[in-house]
Amino acid sequence: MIRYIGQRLLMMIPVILGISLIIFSIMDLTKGDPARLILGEGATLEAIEAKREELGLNDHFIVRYVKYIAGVAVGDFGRSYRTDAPVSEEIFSRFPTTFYIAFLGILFATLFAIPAGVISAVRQYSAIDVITTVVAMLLTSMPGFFVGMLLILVFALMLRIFPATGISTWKHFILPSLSVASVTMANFIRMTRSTMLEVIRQDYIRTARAKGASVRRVIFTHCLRNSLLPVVTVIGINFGVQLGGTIMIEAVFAIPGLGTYMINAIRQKDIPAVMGSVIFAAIVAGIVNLAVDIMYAYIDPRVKSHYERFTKRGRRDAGKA
Amino acid sequence: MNVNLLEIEDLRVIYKTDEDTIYAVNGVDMSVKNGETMGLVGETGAGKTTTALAIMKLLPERTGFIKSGRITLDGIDITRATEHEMEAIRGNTVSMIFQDPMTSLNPTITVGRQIAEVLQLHEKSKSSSEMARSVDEMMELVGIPSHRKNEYPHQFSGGMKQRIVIAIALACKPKLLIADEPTTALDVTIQDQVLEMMNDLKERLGTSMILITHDLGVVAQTCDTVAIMYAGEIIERGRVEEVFDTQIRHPYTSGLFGSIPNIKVTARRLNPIDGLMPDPASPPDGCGFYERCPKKMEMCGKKPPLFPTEGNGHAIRCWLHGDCARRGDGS
Amino acid sequence: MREKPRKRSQFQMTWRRYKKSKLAILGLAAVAVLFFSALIIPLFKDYDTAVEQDFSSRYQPLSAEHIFGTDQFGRDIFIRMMFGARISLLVGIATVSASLLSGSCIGAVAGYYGGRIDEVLMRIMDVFLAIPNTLLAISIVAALGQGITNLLIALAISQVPSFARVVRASILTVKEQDYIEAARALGTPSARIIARHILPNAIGPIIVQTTLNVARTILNISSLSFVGLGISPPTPEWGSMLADAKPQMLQYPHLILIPGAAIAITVMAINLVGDGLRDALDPRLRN
Amino acid sequence: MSALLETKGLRKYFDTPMGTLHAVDGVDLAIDGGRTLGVVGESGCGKSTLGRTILRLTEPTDGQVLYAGSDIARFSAQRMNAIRRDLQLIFQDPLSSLNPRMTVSEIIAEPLRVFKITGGRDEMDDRVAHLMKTVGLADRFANSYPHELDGGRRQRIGIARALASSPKFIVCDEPVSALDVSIQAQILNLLMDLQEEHAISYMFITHNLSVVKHISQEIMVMYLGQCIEKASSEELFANPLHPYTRALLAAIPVPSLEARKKRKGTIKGEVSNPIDPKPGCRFAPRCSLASSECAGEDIILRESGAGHLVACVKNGTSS
Repeated sequence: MIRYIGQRLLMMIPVILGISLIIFSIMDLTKGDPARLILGEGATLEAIEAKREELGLNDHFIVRYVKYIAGVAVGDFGRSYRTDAPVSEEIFSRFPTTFYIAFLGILFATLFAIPAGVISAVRQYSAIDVITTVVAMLLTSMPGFFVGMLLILVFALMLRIFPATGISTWKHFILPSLSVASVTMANFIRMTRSTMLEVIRQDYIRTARAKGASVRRVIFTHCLRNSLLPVVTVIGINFGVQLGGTIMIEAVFAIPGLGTYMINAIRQKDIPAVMGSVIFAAIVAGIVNLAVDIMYAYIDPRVKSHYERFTKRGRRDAGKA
Repeated sequence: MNVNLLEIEDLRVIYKTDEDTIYAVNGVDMSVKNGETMGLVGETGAGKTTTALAIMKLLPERTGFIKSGRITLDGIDITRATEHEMEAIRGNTVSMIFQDPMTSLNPTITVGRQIAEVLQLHEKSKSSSEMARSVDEMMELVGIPSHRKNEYPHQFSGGMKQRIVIAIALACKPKLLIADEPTTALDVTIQDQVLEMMNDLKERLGTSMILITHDLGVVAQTCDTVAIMYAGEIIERGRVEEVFDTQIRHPYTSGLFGSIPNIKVTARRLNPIDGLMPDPASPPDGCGFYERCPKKMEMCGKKPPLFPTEGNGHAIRCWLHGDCARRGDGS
Repeated sequence: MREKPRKRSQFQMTWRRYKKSKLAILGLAAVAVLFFSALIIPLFKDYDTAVEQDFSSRYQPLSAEHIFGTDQFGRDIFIRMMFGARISLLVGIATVSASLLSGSCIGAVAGYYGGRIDEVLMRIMDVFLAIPNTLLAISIVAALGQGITNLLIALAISQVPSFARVVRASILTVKEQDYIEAARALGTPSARIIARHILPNAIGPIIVQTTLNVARTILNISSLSFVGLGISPPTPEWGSMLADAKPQMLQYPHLILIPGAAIAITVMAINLVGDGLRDALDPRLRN
Repeated sequence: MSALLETKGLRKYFDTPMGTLHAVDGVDLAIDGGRTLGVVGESGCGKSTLGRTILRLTEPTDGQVLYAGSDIARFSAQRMNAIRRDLQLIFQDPLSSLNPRMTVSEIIAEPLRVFKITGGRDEMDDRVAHLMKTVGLADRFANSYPHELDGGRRQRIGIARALASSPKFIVCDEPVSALDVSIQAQILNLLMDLQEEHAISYMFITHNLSVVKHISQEIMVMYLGQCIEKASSEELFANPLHPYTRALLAAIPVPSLEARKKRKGTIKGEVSNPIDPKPGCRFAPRCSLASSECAGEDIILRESGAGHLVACVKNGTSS
């Protein structure tokens, strides 16, 4: 298992390299001179030229990229053009905010979606099933920021239960998390419902019924575990994505999280900040996905033995080389 | 007189779908005595599995319904039993084995726990160590070393999986075992091993069995009595000796025998039955086999032939034979 | 005597199955109405009325003259909604067509030839997929600058990988089928196998994915416009209308409810069509 | 007399994560014109791979496939496609082998189009109608789709398609095992009639020994990628020599009561897989006669009586 984790982590390196190359090239194409942005409109040409030299902006694209990657390899993500603070510090200071919102959002979504999906599958075509399906359909059709605005309108402006913006108390996290939940929930509900329906049709469920197990027992001991496997993956992937910054929702609630950081950096051509946050988001998403896969192995023994074979093949190949 | 463990009278089962109604079982009468093995033979869509699911009361909810008839198992009328009562009966008085061993076991639970589950459900008084001992015993009984109980289904071959399914079915020593094509998905040599083991266990535990199959060879090798199903009806039944060693058969049964390539007999051409089974959504008025029957008479298309509902002798549901022919003449 | 039934085309069969679902028909009707009205609106109202500001008639409530009232600049919301629909549908469909085209080429090559080509192409797609979709689109817009064309390019590029994946997966599924082997056993040339056997069977999931992606793109357009990186004011776009209306939403909730509902209804209608197609395109379902 | 189709030392290996799978491992066979060779074995013995390798639907790892004297295993793809007109295939699962988006007549017409056999539209229609009649498909199904028909009719479509190019050799891969008994017999009779009329050679792959006896003149028994016994049909059933063949025969449930009481000792264990097999007899682990002679070196097929080949060192030591 440890060998498998190691291999998976190693496999992330080329992906990260690829991502950084793509984003680096895109940022390079972006109009505007970072040196001028840093020094402001009034700066002299000499001063700008000196700054460019200092930032290494006059080097060839490849030289700059390689320098950057060399820095990342030793944990140096550079300094923000805007604030001159180390990018890694800025990211780490903003990450907890984003993490709380993403975690609470996914948690709310899961807590609601799994029971709803299970009930609507078990009671297929019932009123509950129809209502759940309609709610799921409605939620997938609404942009997250619009849900956020509706929540602000109702709970912050009209009812005044929760604050509309900021992050000072726990109350501030409720509405943003609910917005994250609404974006992801529909997907979870649909997934739970469809895998559950599929599992209910399986032969081993009939075998369990033939043993004399009650419907309730069959659902809890046989169906649930098997049907939640794909749902776990979907939840994991969504969590990974949300951890990278919930841009729109942070914008609605004016939350200084990773998403806001990223979008401001892009707007101001703050290349180190953009690069740092994108790479960070990719690493976080990769680690979450890996964690989900490992969890999967503990839920499904077939997957576990697949991983064991996977590493065995790795060893065989290593032996040949 | 021998007591009948299972008695089915005039069982009718329908499936209701959005478009139409499927008449799957149309008046089945049969009985199984204690310790006896009955072969239930027929082709796809004949209603064998539906009959079995009706006995288990496991017809698909919302679509499958027992329309009429009685199923008496060990003195209890199953058709009137509540779901709660059925839970106590299933796995305990009657168990069922399904066709495909590859999908009959839960992939995420160890085989030992899957065997233990049925014991937990029905033998609640047993202590956990007794339970564990019973699981070991069952595994050894079906020929799997008990140290493999902590393994998962995917670690076993098809034949081994079917052995585990059999262990689950027999764990509570049921009075009746329904085996739905238990060996169809297996290779011949494995089929042979599994059938022999089932026969052996059945005798040791004194279980009665309904063996559903399409293979007359399997019936000849394992069953005491046989019932042949066609289009939701039993068209012939009797002891295997009566059905196999005779020339007096239902035309469909003759057709079935003619269709099997027999390794003991050298014949160049087979004598199959032409045509197909009638559409179960609109069953014919007369005999279900009328369209395909080489010996059909005018009356066969109008009136369904009768069938003795009592007695266990060789019976044929055809206007050409026995009771039926006589009563047909009389009316 | 020849009384064999006439051949029913694939389209007829699909339509027969499609129309069984009431929701799918409802979705199709809604999409049709939206399309039609977005198409004909310029015949009745000048585009200028959607953008010209008139401070004498700000924040007017719903009335016969202004069905949905007017906004903070005195513009008729209904007219802006309709022109907004034009933009969303146009950009949505153009984006998806562009990414479908390039994505299918990549996916088809990878799926049909397999081996090393497949490996390389899919690794590249994986890298793109590892970047969050909106983030990729935002950075491309930032690089290219704002504007409808650039937005279109950005959204199209960010969708290429998902199309490549779907196309590749459905080709691989079909390629494994026995009837492809049967065609090969007949000595059918590759081009014919692709055209006659693989494409007609692989197209179902691709059509469904295309439909659902149009819906997703419309969401993305409004999201990007909302944070000011998509289509910028005064061009009537649903997302930027929401952003404009945000400060006054307590006093004038209809300013956010109407564009929000427009997005939700459009996206939902397209999703319903997609779901309907998913069920109707499966040839193994009878009738 | 030279055979219509012959293989010499045919091998097909697959790389798997566990090692190299010897799916077909050195098979020699010969089929004369208008005759049937039955290939029998249990799942995983490589019989289907053998059929596919002969037709070059998977490329052979090693060995020759001689058709009418020339080695088609060395043919270019283009030449191979041209010769496919003579070499056809019937599948086990009739539904999955028929393109669900094509009608019955389109499916049957496909080979006619590919090989450009017929000229105009009318000629094609006539030919399709004739083929449908030959395999016993009513005219009214011409515009139906495969999923609308039952299993027997679907298999008839598959047969008509294989027949369309007037082939000389057809690989029948378990063509009746997915069908009900009465339908099975209809299809077997059809295949035999077609052979008589058109002098086609069959390679009939099946796990069902009773079916194979019925249709083939010669039978080859496979175990884990190798041919372990080959003889004429009568000879094999009358005088099986390999312990595995005997076990197979003994395991068939016979639909008569005479065989009932005398249960023969069945073979123990289950088929493993031929991944990186060790030299020696592959059946030895399950064989009651196995001894040290059976391991160490490969057992070759040896003639034991006229035309009866068997790969067993114990051959003749017990009966």
